[in-house]
Amino acid sequence: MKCVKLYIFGFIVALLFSVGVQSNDLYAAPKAITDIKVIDIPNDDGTGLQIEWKALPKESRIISYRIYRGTSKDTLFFIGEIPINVKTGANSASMSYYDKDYNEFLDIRSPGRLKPEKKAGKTGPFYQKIPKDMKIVGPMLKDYSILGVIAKDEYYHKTKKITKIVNEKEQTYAGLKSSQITLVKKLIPGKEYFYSIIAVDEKRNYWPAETVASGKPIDNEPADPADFYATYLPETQTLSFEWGHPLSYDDINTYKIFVKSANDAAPGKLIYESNTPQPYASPDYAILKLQDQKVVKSGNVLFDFSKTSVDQCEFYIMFTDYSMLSSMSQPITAKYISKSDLPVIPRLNIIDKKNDKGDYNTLFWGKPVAYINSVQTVGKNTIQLSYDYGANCGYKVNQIYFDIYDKDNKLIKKVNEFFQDNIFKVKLDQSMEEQGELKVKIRFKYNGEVDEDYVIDQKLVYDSAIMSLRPSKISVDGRVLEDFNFTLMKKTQNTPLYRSLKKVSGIERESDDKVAYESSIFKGVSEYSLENNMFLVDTNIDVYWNKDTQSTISTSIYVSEKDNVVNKIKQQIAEVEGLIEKTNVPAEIEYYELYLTKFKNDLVAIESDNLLKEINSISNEKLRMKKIASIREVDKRKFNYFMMMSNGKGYVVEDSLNINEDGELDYVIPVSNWFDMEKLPTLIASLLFGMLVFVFVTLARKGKNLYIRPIAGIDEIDNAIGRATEMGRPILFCPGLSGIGDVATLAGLSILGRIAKKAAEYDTRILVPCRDYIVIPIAQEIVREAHFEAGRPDSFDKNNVFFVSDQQFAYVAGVNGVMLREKTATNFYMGMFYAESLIMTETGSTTGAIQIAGTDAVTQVPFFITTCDYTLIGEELYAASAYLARQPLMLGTLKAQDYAKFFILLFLILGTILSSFHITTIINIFPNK
Amino acid sequence: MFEIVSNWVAAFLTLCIFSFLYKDNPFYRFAEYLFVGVTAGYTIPLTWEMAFIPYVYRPLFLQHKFILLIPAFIGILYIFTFNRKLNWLSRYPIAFGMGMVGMGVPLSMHASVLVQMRGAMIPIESINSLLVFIGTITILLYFYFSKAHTGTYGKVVKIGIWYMMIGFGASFGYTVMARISLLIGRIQFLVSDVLHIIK
Amino acid sequence: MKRSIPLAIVIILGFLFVGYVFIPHKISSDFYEWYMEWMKAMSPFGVILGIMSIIMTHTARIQHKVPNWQYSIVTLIAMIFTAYAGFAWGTQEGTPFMWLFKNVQMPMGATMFSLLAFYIASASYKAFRARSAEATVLLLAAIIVMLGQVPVGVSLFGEGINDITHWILNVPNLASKRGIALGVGLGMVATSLRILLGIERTYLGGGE
Amino acid sequence: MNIFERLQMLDRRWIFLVVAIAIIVPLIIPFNSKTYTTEPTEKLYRLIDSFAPGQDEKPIEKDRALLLVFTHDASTMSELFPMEVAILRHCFARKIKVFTLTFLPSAAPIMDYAINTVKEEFPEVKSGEHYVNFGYKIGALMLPIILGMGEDISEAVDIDAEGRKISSLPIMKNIKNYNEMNLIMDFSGSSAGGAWIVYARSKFGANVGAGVTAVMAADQYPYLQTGQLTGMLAGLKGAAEYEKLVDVFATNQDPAKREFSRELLKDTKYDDAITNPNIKTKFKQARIGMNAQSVAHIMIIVFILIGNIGYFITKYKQKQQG
Repeated sequence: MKCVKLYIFGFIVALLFSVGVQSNDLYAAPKAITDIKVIDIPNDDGTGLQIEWKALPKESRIISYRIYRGTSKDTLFFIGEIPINVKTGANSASMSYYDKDYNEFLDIRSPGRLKPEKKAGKTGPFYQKIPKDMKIVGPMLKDYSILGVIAKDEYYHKTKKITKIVNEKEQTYAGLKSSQITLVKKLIPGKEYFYSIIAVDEKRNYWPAETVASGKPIDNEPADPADFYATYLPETQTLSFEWGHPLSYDDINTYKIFVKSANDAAPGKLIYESNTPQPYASPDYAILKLQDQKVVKSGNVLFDFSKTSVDQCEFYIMFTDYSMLSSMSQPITAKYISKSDLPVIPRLNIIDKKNDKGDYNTLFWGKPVAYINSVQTVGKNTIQLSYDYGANCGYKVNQIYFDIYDKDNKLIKKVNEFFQDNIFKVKLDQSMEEQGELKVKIRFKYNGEVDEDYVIDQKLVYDSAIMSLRPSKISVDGRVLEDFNFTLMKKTQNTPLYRSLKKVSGIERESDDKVAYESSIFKGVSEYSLENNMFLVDTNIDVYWNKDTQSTISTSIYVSEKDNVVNKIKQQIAEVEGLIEKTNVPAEIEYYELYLTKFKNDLVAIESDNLLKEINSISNEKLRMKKIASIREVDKRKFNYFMMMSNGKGYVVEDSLNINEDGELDYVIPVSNWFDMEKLPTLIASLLFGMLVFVFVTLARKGKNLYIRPIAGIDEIDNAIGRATEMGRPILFCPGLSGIGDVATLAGLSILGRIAKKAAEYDTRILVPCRDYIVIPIAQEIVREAHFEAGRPDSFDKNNVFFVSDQQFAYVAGVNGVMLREKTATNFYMGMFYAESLIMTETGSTTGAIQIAGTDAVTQVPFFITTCDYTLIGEELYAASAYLARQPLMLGTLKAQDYAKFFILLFLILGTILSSFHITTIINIFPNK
Repeated sequence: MFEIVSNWVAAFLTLCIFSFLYKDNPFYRFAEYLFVGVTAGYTIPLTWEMAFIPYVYRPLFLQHKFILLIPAFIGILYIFTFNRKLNWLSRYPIAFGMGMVGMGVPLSMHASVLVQMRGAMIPIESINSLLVFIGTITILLYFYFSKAHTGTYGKVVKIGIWYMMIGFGASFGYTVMARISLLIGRIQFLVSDVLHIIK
Repeated sequence: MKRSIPLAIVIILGFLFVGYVFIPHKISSDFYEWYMEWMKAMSPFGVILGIMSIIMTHTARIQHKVPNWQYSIVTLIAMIFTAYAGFAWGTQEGTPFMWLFKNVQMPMGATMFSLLAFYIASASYKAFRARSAEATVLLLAAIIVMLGQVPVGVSLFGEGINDITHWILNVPNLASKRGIALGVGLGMVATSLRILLGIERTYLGGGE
Repeated sequence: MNIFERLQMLDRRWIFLVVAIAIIVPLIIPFNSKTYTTEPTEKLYRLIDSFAPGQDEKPIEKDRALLLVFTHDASTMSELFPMEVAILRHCFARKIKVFTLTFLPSAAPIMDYAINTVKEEFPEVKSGEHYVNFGYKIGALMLPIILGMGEDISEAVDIDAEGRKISSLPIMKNIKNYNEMNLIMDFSGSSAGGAWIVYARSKFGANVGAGVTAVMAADQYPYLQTGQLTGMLAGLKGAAEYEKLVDVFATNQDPAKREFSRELLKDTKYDDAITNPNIKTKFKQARIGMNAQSVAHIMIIVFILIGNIGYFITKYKQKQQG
């Protein structure tokens, strides 16, 4: 008693002491940052700033730097944090924070009202995150360019129609509360932003920087193009270009290629121009087919190479961004190539990915490949080769043949890989080093036939650095497959521009493209409504792409505003017509008329659109939006795919376009599947097992005697309970460490029922320490029920089933305590256990308790076996509950299990024997993942 | 200074736990109860922050997804566990959670039976693969409950037991190193971080 | 009512989840998302069970003045103080809450874990007896593997000890793991099926 | 009761005491023991060493780099930390370009600690020039980063732990993607390699190595056999072997001896590392640990033997009496 007080006292003193230490600043190291620089990020679209400051020394014991931003010196909001390891300090002298791209502005976690960072002064200028308070955040919308991310259902059905006068015109908006929308921001080019930093030390004291720095993001020209290559193939008069993206290419809008004579000082002629499919990246190549040595575009000759031949020309590429700032590459010359330099591009196939929920397309091409990826020595002069193989859904690989030759082309071994475990062994006559080189020829048997014409060659060359044979690149017909990459592209209906999807290596044969279901709508946010406390966004939404009129049909999300889009176009037409009337410069008129035609076309398209009429005939808001959604969401997920192959240096081959029967581009949409065919064996096996259970349960019910062999641990349970009773000591039952989702726990709890009943009959206390919250009520119920069944409801104490801790080792500490202080005579461990098992069983054996364990955790069985008196291994744990229950239903399932095991054995033996004779039919029935 | 105090507290508690090896004593008891208390206390704010706020408070009070009142109400029924008359109510949340066990039938069949079976059907090309095959078969027979382990069958099953015992022995021996490493880690903490004996 | 409705919930949800495994359709994954959203909304209340259980057991211990009841005060104070620290000063790095985690909870957990080194030694001493052929095999396998892992083993028995260790791990150990795993897998299927069909219902407790 | 019977009944506490002594003494009192290097470790060492710039080459120009991924928390530090230190020391001594990265918040301080531990001894090594700490990236970014690095590292990772733009750092010269950053070492307490094998290895052909705890090693061997893992360091033993290789070659006083050779390895003058005051303790942590391991393993085996001798003698006596 006395010493307990002492401990508590000691602990409190220690705590107070440490708190006291907290409040005293014992070090003299500097805490506040003195110098902050705000630097414009080069080559960007004018929305990025870099904040740089000098890191404080290790002695300052800083744990993080908090960065604050605002549009004036006296209101700065928290925007981000850089954590620092307090023990080591920052790794380098200067620290940076990048405020660029779209990033967090406001979301559901933002504070409700303006909250100053109290530790840095109650009156500012430092505040926590931007608050949801519309009075504060509303006016800030104009200081940034803001994008709202809205869950699709919120936008479709849960907005409020709000009209507001903007620019002296009444406008209708969709209003959304701050909980319905997530806002992300970009900086506005040319606007001044203020930044400061708070250093936080390990006691969470805030040390505001001495200065507030400011800077303006500036829209710069794109970085200079590098990696620009051109090739010319005279046989087909094809000029090909390839280039690499510069680092920041988000705002590049057009790519232009110019040509000029090498010895001519005059500016070049534009021969190629393409736009980027914003906001996606465009593929970085261009192919120009010359007509009679001329570059022709819509009837105009842009350049004539018959006057200046290609080898006398120089080419350069220009990147232009949205603000018309541009950068230019160094001039290069085209390399002459021949047709044999280019590979033959395999045909790209697109199918819906099988067995998925409909958000993937599978793209595949070409024949399967296999290659050796590593070589190891496994015995004297025996090497083990491991290989990888890539196939696609067009080919079912049955066998792979590896023929190994030495450097003199003498055949060493033929390997038939019918069982593709990615590994085989070869015995050599001499060591790898003496062998020096091996040649491998790889052939396939696929779709049931051997393809003798398709041979992959690979060399394995001895590399003294790793003292092993190193696999080289692989080739087919003398062409190295790794030299060329595939670039996959796709496009939607409403643009002619393909976007670059991904680059895959030349040895891959299949790739999945995710076509996600639409879940969010993106809308720019610049207006707000103070009285409604809402952000305002545009009410128009794209419905679909009308193929016939070649225009995107859009409409308002409100029935009352359904003519909104038409009115807007009419208004635009009126405006342009007004402009035409005012001017008499022919060039301007031509320019305006271009727009006029476009608007008029759009007007016709939208007014004549039948689908839109159908939509607008629905007067119920909700039904109308459902109709719109059903059209829109299908239309947005339609894609056309395309592929090209290149070596990154201008050697480019394009696949032909994917066209349907009508000669139009083929747009595919993934399908949601209703049954996973890969799980068919599982379904059959589960049904068969279910039938077995049914048969044996019926048999058991009819009173058939089902024999179950004695299981050592289970038979001892009664004796162990008896022993505890004799000694007058309690029993401990530990239901494992996992929750009720784990069947091991359920099996354990089922056993607890029997044990608790016996214990209640003998009037012996049973203690059940739990680690999972949900197990507590279940275990309590089970024990209570057992006491009722035994006719001793009075002896049940719910405090005997108790929670210890959900932390693994705190639980163990608690259970150890129970064992020692309650002096349990019998300990049961039934369920799932981890590393702690040995701590508990060893403590149990120091108290001399009888211990019986049962677990399906194979890693813990060894410890139970060595330290417990009896152990139920794996499946025996599950069998135990049925065995103890002796009910026909339970015994029936146990019997069914046994017969299922018989089938497993049968298949194992059959499968193994057949596969030893090169027949893999049975193996292939079974799923491999 | 702050770090030194922190280290000393940690070291003191470490020693308290180690003292258990000698015998149960007030120091260990103090550490044990403190440990249990701190871990329990640790869970409360974390559950509040990581579960209650994002899954109950925000959807209900900020996004007005009132349908979530139903699961929140079912969740509250847990509390009736400790009431003798109404404890049957706590079966509802439990039952709701148990629903997922249904998934266990096909998933275990798939991942733990069929996939494992495929893994076991390796062509016998060497002594070792034959030995693995024999081992797998005989162990499976050991778990066959419909026949007593007698006679020839008993001898076959015995082979399975031998395999298991070798496997268990190997696991045991294999774990020793990791466990010693843990202790080394603790002792290094005491010796170098706290006492600064090793530099 | 008290028992049959929860049982019905388990069976209906159970079969829906069986379907979920076989049906990749969007409806199926929407069902799963709905279920997880509901489970998450229920989850925070489970913790109350644990906390209430701790409070009840420990106050009962204090009330009845059972032996060592004084320590229960430590548990209760530690729990309340830690929780208070979390709410009052936050849970970030540098707060008293994190201090408690780093300097109280973590070292004690690690030390508890490291006790295994002692117990593995005492277990080998006390329990590794060559009582029978099987026990001998277990013991020998353990010794060989232990030797194979330290340089001393190689010094004493040569490189061969490594090969034997590898063989033991790759052949008998592999077979053992595979055989047990197959049995366990089947047992899991059977137990899940018993719950799904309502044969096994211990988790609902007794009574009507 | 004779001594064997008494030993049979021996109190556990004596065993605990012996264990404590057996582990503490080798940690405090150093003694030399031979570390045998095995082929997998040597192979990994040589692969990393092949990334070192040549005699006349500027380190900055080298077009090879190594990525260390920290995927473990403090609980497995005693086994994995010495490996990380040994490899970093190898890199710093040989001016091999090295990057560090983690997707686990609790691993970030360990990563900093490892770098600083080694950096203290190499004042000429500079962040951004010889090594870069990419820092902690949130788990959700794991896949995009692993895949993105196949195209362009500076684009995928963007900024380092100090907030600097990767593309502007001098170390990135000649380093673009997995073709140059050719080896990834994943240090993990659970499943090492995982996503790196699936994505970086099979899609881009990067070499993936693993540093794992001793218990996990058995599960990782299949990957090593199928070549999916290029190399593996397992537990303290692997770390100790690597430490020795770094001592013998990478930090050798004689520049001519810095290339790997079997003969030099056999030289017994390198066996005194643990008592050699010139080698800092932090660079032989694993070997000291292995001393403790050796003693502990032998001690446990001796326990088993004594226990069994006692058991048989007692049984024999009982038989004689009965």
